[in-house]
Amino acid sequence: MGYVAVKGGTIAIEESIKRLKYERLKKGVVLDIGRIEAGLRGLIDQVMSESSLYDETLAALAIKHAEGNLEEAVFLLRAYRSTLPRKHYSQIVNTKDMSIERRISASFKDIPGGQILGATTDYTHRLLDFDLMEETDEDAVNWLSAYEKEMLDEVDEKHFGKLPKVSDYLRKEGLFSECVMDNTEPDDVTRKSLTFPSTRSQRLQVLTRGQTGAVTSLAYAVIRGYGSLHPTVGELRVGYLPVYIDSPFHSFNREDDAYYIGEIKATEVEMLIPETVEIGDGKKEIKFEIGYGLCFGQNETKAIAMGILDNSLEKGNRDYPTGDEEFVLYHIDSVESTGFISHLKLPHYVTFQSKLDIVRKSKSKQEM
Amino acid sequence: MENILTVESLSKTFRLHSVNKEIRAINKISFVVKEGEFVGITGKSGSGKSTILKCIYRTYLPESGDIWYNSKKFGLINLREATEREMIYLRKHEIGYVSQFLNALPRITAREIVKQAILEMGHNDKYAEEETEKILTHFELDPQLWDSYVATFSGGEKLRLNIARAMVKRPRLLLLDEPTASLDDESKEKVRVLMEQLVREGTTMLGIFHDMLFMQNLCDVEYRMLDGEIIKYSEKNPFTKH
Amino acid sequence: MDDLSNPVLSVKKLNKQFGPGCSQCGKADSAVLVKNFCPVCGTVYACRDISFDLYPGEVLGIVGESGSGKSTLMRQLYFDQEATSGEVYIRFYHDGKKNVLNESSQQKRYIRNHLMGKVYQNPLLGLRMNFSSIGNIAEKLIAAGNRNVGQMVLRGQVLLEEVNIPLFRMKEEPQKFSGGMQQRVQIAKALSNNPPILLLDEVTTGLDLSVQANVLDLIRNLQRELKISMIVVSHDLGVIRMLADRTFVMLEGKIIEQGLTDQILEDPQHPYTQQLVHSLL
Amino acid sequence: MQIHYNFAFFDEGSKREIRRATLKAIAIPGYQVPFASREMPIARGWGTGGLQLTLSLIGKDDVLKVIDQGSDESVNAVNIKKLVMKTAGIKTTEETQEATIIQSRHRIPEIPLTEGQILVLQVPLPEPLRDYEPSEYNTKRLHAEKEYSGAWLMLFEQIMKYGHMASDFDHPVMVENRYVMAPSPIPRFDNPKMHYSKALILLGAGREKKIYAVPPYTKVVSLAFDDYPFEVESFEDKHCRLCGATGVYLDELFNEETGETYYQCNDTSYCLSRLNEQSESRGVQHG
Amino acid sequence: MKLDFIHDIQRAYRKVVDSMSRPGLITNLKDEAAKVDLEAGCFPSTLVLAAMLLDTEVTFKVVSEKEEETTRWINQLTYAKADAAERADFVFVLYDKAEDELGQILRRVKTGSLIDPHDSATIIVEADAVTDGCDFKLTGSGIEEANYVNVSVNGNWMEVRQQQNAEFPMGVDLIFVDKNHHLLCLPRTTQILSEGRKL
Amino acid sequence: MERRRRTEILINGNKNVAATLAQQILAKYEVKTIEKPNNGLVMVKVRETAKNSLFYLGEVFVTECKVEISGYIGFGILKGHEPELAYHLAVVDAAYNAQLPETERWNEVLLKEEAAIHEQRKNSFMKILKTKVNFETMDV
Repeated sequence: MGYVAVKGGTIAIEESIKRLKYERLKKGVVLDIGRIEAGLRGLIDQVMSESSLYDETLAALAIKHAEGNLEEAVFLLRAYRSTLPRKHYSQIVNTKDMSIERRISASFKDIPGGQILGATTDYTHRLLDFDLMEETDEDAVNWLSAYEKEMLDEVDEKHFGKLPKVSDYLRKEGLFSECVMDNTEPDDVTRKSLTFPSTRSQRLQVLTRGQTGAVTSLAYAVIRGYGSLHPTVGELRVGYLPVYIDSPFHSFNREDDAYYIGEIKATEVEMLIPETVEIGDGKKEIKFEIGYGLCFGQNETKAIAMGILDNSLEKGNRDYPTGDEEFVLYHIDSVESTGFISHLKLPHYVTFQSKLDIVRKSKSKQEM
Repeated sequence: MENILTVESLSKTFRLHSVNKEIRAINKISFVVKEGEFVGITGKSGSGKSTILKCIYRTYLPESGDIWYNSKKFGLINLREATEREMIYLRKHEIGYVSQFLNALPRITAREIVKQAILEMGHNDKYAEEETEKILTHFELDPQLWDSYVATFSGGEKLRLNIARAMVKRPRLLLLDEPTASLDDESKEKVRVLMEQLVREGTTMLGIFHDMLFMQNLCDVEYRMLDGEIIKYSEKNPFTKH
Repeated sequence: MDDLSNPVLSVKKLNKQFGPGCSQCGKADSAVLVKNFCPVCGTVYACRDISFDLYPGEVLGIVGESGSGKSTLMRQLYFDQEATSGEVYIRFYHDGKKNVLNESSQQKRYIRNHLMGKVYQNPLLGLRMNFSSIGNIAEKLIAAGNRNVGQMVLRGQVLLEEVNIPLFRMKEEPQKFSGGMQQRVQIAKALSNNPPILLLDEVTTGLDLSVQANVLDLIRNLQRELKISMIVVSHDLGVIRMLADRTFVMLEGKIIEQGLTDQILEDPQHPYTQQLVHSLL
Repeated sequence: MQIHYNFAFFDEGSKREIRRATLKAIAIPGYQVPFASREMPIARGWGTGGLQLTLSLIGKDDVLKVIDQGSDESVNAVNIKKLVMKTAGIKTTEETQEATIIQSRHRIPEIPLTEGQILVLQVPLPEPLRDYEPSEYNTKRLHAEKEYSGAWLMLFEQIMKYGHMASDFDHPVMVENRYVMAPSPIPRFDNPKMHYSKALILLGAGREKKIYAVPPYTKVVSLAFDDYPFEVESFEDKHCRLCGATGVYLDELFNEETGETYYQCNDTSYCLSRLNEQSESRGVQHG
Repeated sequence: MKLDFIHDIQRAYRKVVDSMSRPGLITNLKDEAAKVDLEAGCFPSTLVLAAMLLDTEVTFKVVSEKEEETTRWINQLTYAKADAAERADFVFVLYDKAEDELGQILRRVKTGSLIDPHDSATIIVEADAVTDGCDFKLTGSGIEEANYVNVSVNGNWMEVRQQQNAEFPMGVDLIFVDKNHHLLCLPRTTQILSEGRKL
Repeated sequence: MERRRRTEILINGNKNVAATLAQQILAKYEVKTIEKPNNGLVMVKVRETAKNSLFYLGEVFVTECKVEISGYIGFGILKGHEPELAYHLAVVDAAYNAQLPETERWNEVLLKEEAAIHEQRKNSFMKILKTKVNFETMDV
């Protein structure tokens, strides 16, 4: 009888997975996907945005699977995404078509269409609401029906929530540099890896799928001192964007021939940043630039931060790490950063042995 | 004897753009220098003597006329039209220039100044070393000074070093631009002896001097200048020479 | 040895412009230009039709105010920047028969590593501040193909001695050194592979006077000993006087005057050069 | 919802992209070909590059061996093997000779590889010049211009500091006289195995999105100096406590009770097969 | 089509990997090509390669008298878009090519840059025959000492290939197939010695 | 009714509408399934408003389905995992593509549903407008 290979690793892994399941189930109660979808809107929006995959139910499943661990949930969805065929590209989505649920500007008080607070935590007192400990489904239903019955004022319904943009107003006044429509096909960093110098489409894509915390921290650095931007929120809007695809069977499509596939919730931010521009003859004037942020779900801080980083990278001032595109774009992806940090947990016996060899060698040389 | 230098109708005008002014320094100067001769130019200061030498040496850009120099390397060459490269070659190998100012870099020792000149000719380091010591001894420079910076030298010491540097190259033509201007009599005498020796050794010299006596003792030929033109030519009796 | 006919470096009609140019300015000598700037499209013509030869063992001075294009010219020659048009021939590269500006970046890197050295005004550009000084010298030697540590250390020591850096400091990083010392390390590095061509770009600018003198003496001595062909760029006529045999004066991207250095100093022709000389203290 | 995973996890489009990059990598030995790098069900930094290569290569007839730290039973190796088995249902082995594809982290097996095999190495940091130059834009240029003084300079500085080269693992190599390449964090001991290897070696960096290759019979030289030659880890006078092997990479272990240090083959499958051979021949002798 | 886009393509790909990493090693796509039931104006093994390597992310060019027809088929099969030879990622040079067409097309295709040498064309060439033989002596990466093959393709393509590959790592990679489904690769690293001339 | 408008109504409105219409077809015609409802992704291309350029925002999870009625293909696709609705959408699409007589009578149903959607959206928007901040101008 010969020697048999060890099976230590296999068994340990199986048992470890069991422990994981135990941790999830040990209180004898399981989470319902529907309840996650209903009550964890913030988490779902964040997961969809960072995983760059829009589906509330899948996000809820990932959250359950990951026991609410955000980075793990994003990871699950990103991996699932790799198995799905990309069947179509949407028609160009225009944020002017957004059905508004919330829309504010910090630059102008009285904007056409008005400041609409929508649902926001901004003006809540962060006092823990202990009533929520006792809240029942029945309470919810009762509250809803009461809310339904509230009186409504008749209002102008011409836009149906499709409000004009604050920036259009400034543009008319010539306070922005005019930009022609740029129909260059965007690059896709999930299909072709990021290259440097990066293109604008690469930057915006990396930012919009960036880890919320990372994007926020770096943008914070820009406005705190490691950058020289002094931005104002020109407009922040949250709402639904309709998505259409061209008919896959015709190469030339009439507009009315498109397929509608539904709406996606998104947050869009236009940051206004004053900038000196050359207008020829050595003359200069100050114009506004827009730092642009757009992401899946209601992720306002992230969208604002994206707007700040967009502008900071567009300027590309390498004096600050936040102006260095490699520094920013290489380090804000959730799956990449958490994966590489956590890989340090993997065994490194072989390389450590090699280190040991070299440490001993240098010691013996010095003793000589 | 062959003409080593033939200057024909040489003119030089300075255009000062900032004050929008033109100054004619010399006007249609012509003369010849024969090989082995000591030619002197005299005249009041401002008469253009120095301009002639500088045009020959190309420190000034000649305006018109020709400066025919009979070069060992290039044959007959017009120094007005020679390339800068050719001028640099001639300066290193054939034409020397000595003034009262020691045009040398600061922080360089006497020894280095002479040695560098020898090295420029393409000699090796050892030869240059030996030759330097010989020359410095010959020109009666105190060995204690050999390794000190020339900035600290007296006028006579500077001039002797200056001539030494020029002579070490055995130039075929030596241009002397008022070398003795600021010397005391004792120093002048030493220089005079040296120059006589150079002439004897066959060096052709073209010099300007404010000290008539000093010059007349040395010169074979004398040109006198006034307001940019040569007004007088005189030749020493060849038989009274030396 | 003097060689009157065969330059080590030959530059022909070198042009460098920043900006696209437009129908108005079109050519580098267009009348629309204000100095060397096109007010219509904002293009700057930094080098305009620069041509010259550099001969074996000679020191060529280039003088001009900042913005005259002299440093830009140096960057083109060392491939720090890509020239817009022109030709450059190097005697030691394909017998001077190939325009090196048209070579691939791989070949240009070879030329830089083997045939040239450059000393920058800012030692940050020429040195790796956090590597040892000896390592800095070795870097250039490695780039030129040396793979022998002992030899490189020896060569480095000779050079450091040559530039008066005490050998006990050779393992220190240049960031711990004074500006003058850094510059001397940079010179040692640039010389390490015995380049036939050395480019010096404002190497004494920004240094204290005594340190300047020190660095200039060093360059002068090295040139005497090693017979390297050098191009020395400076806005300081004093530096040029001390180092250069021939001098070019640059203004607005063009060479406006050239001559023997003493001739440029004593009998300048161009109004700008006269102004420059007269402002010399 | 889609609950059946594709054969070998990926959709065919993903495989195609990896395959295109792989062929270019083979055609330009040592050059890091950028690729999109799919997100995998194991973490970035845990072998996603190697895994993507394996999944793009593997077919029903393949026999796969996965090792990590020289061991088939290392937790990460087990994990990767499980995933490939789950999605491709192929055969796995622990015998180096039996495998057609060997995915490995940090080691090249002790048994010489053969022409029919492909070795896939997982790479965390594919850029050998990264310590010298943080910017990707710049390192790409250095590679383009074959400007590798930085790689040697790092070693030179080590010699200045320590009196010898102090690189431990991932000691850079020059491939086919053109590209300086990170061999992945294998110990120096394994570097020479790359030179003129009979098997094709593919290297994948998932997080850094690069694929590169050392084709068979290709010159791979560890960077060194004439007077400071490349040296592998020394296990002089040491042997494996179990199989007695010498001249192999050994793990250093520590006996808690006696306080003694002892050594064991790092390549567990190699050790095992030696042990089996020995027991067989003993059996023959005794029987 | 009977061709299994997962498993047949995988098997074919491994043969290409073998041939690419061991230049001179002739592999055979017979089994896979037999399952191609499409008359697209090219060899079935060419279509197998197209299905293996092409999709919407890359472009191609067909060099043939029947360029239009084959282009349409490849586009429908892979969704890859046709593009000019100067920009195409893959160039198919079909068996009905003119005498010197391979050489001419090699002059035009992209060879990558020093920074991105992988951004170069892969050329798939239909040869009359690709066999073991001794016309060409191959050396370079992937070859133990030397490999010997015969490739029957007319013209001066070898000289042009040599010029295009002059400054490694830039260059083009060639894949040859013949009507018997033999497959041979000549990546840019391979040196060809033909009748005593080094090419 | 054109496809753009009707797919908006069928997806935004009550799911039963698509089911009812599809049933009418399924009862009378042979409907061949070419591609069963399956999941995939649609990459969303957006125009940003700083430089008016395009970029990819991310992918939407979709269900899609293909059917055929007497040589006419119908295509159903929508956000989320909705195999049934995707199938119904495909059937309705095929019916329109094949210009089946039933489709002529569908306009009425669709318009009614459209009005309902409109009403509902208007209400919900008016609710949102209650959160509008009204800056009262001070009359002098």
